Amino acid sequence: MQTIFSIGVDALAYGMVLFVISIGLSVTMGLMRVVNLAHGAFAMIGGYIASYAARDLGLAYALAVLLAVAGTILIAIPIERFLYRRIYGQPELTQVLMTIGITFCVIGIANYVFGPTLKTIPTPDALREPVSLGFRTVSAHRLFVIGCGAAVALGLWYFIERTAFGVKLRAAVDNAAMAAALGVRTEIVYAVSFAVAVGLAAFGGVVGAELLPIEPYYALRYMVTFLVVVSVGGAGSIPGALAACLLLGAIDTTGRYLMPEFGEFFFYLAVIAIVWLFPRGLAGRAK
Amino acid sequence: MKKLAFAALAAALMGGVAHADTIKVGVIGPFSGPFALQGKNFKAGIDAYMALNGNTVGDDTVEIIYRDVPTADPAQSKALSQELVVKEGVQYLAGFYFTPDAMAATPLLEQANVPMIVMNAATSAIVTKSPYVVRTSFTTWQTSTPIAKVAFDGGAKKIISVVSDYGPGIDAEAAFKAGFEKAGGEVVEAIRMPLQTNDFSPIMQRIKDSGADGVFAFLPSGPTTLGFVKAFNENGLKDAGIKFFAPGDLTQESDLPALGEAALGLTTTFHYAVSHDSPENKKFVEAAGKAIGNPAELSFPAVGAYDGMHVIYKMIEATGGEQDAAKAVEAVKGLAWESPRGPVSIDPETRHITQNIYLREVAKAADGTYYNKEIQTFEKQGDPGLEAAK
Amino acid sequence: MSAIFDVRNLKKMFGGLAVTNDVSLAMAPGDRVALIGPNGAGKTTFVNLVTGNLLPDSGSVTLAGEDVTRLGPTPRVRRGLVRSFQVTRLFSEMTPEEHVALAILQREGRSGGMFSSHRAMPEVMDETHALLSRLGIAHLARHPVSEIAYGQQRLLELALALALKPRVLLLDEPAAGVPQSDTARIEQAIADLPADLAVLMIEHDMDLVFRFAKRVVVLAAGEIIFDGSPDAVTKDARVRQAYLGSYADARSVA
Amino acid sequence: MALTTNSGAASLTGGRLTRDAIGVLAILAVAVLGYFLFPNNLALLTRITAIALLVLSLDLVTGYCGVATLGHAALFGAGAYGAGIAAAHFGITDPIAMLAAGILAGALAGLVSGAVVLRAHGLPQLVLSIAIIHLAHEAANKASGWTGGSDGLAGITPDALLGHWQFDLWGRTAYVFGIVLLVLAFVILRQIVRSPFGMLCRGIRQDPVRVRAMGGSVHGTLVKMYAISGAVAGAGGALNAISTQVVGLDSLSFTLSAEALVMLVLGGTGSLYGALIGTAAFMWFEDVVSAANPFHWLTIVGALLIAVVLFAPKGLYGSLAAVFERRGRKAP
Repeated sequence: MQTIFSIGVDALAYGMVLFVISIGLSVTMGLMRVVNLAHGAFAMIGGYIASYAARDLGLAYALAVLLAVAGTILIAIPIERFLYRRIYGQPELTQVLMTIGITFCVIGIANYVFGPTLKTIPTPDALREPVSLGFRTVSAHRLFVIGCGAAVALGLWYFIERTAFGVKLRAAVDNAAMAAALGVRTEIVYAVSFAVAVGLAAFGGVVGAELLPIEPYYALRYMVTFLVVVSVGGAGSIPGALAACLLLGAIDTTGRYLMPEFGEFFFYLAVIAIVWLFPRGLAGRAK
Repeated sequence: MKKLAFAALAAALMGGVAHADTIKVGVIGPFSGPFALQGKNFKAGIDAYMALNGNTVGDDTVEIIYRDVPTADPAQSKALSQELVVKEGVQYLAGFYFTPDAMAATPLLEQANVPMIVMNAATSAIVTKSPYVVRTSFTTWQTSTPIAKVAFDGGAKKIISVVSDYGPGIDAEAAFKAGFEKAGGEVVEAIRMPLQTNDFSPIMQRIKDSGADGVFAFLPSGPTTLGFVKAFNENGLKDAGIKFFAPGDLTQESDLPALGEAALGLTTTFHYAVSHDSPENKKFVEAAGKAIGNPAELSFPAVGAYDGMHVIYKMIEATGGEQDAAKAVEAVKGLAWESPRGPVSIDPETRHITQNIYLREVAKAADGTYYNKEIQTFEKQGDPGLEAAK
Repeated sequence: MSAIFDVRNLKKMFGGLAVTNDVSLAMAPGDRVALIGPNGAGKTTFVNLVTGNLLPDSGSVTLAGEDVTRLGPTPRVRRGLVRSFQVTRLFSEMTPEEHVALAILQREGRSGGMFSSHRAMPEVMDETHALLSRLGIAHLARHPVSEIAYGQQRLLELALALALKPRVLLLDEPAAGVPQSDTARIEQAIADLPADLAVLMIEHDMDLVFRFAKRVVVLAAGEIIFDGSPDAVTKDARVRQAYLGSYADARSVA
Repeated sequence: MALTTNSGAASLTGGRLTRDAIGVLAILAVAVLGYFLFPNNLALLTRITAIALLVLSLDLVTGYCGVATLGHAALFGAGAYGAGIAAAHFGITDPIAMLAAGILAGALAGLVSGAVVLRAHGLPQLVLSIAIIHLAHEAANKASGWTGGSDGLAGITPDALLGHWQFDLWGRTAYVFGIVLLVLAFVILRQIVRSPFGMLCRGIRQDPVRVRAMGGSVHGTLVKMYAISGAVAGAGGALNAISTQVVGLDSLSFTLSAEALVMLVLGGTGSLYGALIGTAAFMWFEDVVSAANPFHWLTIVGALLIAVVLFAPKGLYGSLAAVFERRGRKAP
């Protein structure tokens, strides 16, 4: 029994880490219809900035997180302006080619600037303490990530469903021409959404760095995982992404506990089963 | 048409031999991609050796040609080896970070009349694939066997083994099990986990539930080791007094800054620590550190490459620059020298390096950096893996 | 004459709402029937049920004596039940010639051939070009569809349907979206359809309906409220009610 | 009327045949040129040939049928392991027999992955293909008794080709073998893509609903195409196994799948020439850049991909063809 609880906690924590890092991709893919394979690259940029700020400049963790998000968005602005704007509405394969190209470049540059070694982001002592849950201990950082995941989910849901901007965004997504005719400046809507997505990527990259450490190949190494959870959830759906992350997190964690030697099989067989049952993702909208 | 091609080819080949005053060495390694750091270490080791010993042997100038195989890709490795031999006319093939890459090139050696100097790939069987293979690195068996004795002597009687599910991991599991059971201990459980594992918490839960009083772990050096060691601490295994044993891949020097305090006190056995205290090593670390740019990135592949160059220089010396693989390999059988890692020799029978294996503990230096502190030496270790395979 | 196409008591519910309620409709070879009805009457659902894109909750669809109720769209097509689309659905990168040839080969079960080419099959090419000439678009045979005018694309849709040699043809607003100048061509093509073919046309344009149909069926709120001659339809009280109830302007049926 | 169309058709058929002949001649010319320009680099050229077969095969499902996949290396790897296992475990060392084993294994893998991948569309489809390639990779890693696991499958020693030509260090036999294979595949595929079946596939890519309304079977056709694609990829895998005499897990990797897709999009989808040009351009570029600067070539390759999207959005061949077409139209 204790073991089941224990695995449950691990599963929840892992699922939330996946959620925090992937949700930004759900925004770009679901709402902006861009297959953004460079999502991991932005998460990695966030991680590097936070690492530099916290470790080399000695700034506080919270400040480093803020800097990472702001810095990544700043870096992303010209990339959006000059590159992404060219691929909105283009065929998926073109988007794949472009974003893989961007990913390669970011990896090469990161390798050149920061070197190939792992970079850590020192966390404050409070997050490093193990916390006792009665039946086991879990690191405070894990609880922090779970909290972050919940906060991001709620905040994003509010942003998209309840704010004026969210209305414009959904209108622009459903029918860009119509939205433009109604006076919505779709270019700005897209730019802001992109910034939000990139900011979320950076945030996820930083708070998830304990599990997915920052190094130049981060951008490619975890890309598939991000892509999978977002698609399984149904791109563009926050509840869907959350459900997919928790479900896949649980399957992955349980699989690795019960039969670690077949760990990969569990995860991907689950993916096939889910897509088989829900060909448009867990929360996929009917056409 | 065919004849013409032959002629062109022959001319090209002859050209390579006739101008023997430049001897080319082809080095295959991961110079880009996720393992670029290890390739960088190859280059640093080679550069260091040539900086300290000059780039000439007798009248001959040694030239290194690098070829990139970013991840294990035997077909690409073979194609590039072939290109190095046929097009560049290299007299020596060297490098090889991954076992499959080395294995793929071995069938070429005899026909090409080229010796292969393996500077890293650590599966025992490589040297058996061709009589022209010499290895100056280590094998997983070689570095994993002594830790079994350390574990048993340290009081651990029940051990759970946790390895990454691929060739080297399985080697490590077998080596440890053999060593530990011979010493009288019991491996209560052997877990193989996928290479792509991000969250090690469930594994830690397994370790906890197994009731073992120690864990033996093998993971390839790189980002996953960080997650593993952190999970070990965070899940309270360290505090519960579970002992941790591993070969030194897990605490390679270039990962230590990231591992930081989490790794403090971890005991590993390995053939080389950058901190090794000897005049040879001081010289080596200084030169290799300069070559690599950032000395913190220096790690074990550099010393494999450094000693590999030593072997190649000896081979060139023995053959007088002529292309004669058999003679070259013969010349280094039994060769002994003082390497930065300590005294080493080439076993005349296996052509694998006999060396000291050190027990080390991750410690904090006065300047706040972390290093592998050598605390015990197992002298003149051969490769038990070849014995086991027999 | 026995019915080639027989729909009996067809029923489909969407969440408690009967979108198609007990609809029966039989057609004999050579019939020219128009199906009309105000917006939301359930015409699209009816077409989807008949063509096999939707499964009915109850009722049956019989084609030449064979019950096809449970068959998917493809087997129905192969049995001679062919439809055209309200909005043109064509392969934008292919030419009319390729379209029609593909349809002919499909009809003959030869579309899986891998080591032949339709251009090397004289009989297929002849039939293709005969069909394209009949519809007056032979001169466009080798232009990509994306480059030809919408009216001509509608003609090509007809050609495709004909190439399948249907026994029952469902025409879903064949003249929709076509500029005035081209409608005559399309009407002509419809008038020239093979005499033994049973044609069911779903249409809004009442002029076209009156010129084409020998029989008019009116669908409203999922039920057939009228089935009779074109002359009688405008006088029917229920029809007037159905249309006037939803349209202020009665001229559309007048 | 009928007469004139017939003769028109005949001359057009003739025209297409000539165009195919030109294609074959172009491949042969490049091959011969490669042989003489890089006589010492035949191993690389053979590898390009094998990958070209993979990219051609990917073009069949992605370019002609519109199926998005990032798991196509599963078919290539199946061919490689099929040929390799036949040689290493069953003593089938005749290169032609090994090739047949590879083609068969590839076609089977094509059937299986086709059946799975075609279940969904768009992004979920992409994810299914990713799942397949990872499962295949893991399975091969697990079955190390058969596949050699992560150490690679060694001990593949093909006999001399037709009992005459040895697969030797210089790789001439392998190269010629590969080019013959490529030309054969090209000719067969040219025929298939313009056959009624190929037309049906193109139709499915453009509008599956229309195909169904014509009585065409969408799923069945695509699965068939997947099997053909598997046979072609399997031939590429077998060529790789025969020429390098080793098969590694990388041949079943996501990386190889993604690279193949990049090469295809680079060259231009939906055209066999695009697939060939994309492969040759990418691999040549990668070889040159990584030899010139193995430490930072990734940045340059990334920049190339971005440049292609910006300046040649239809891919190298597609954009080139578009330019010529425009010129051709301007001329009377």
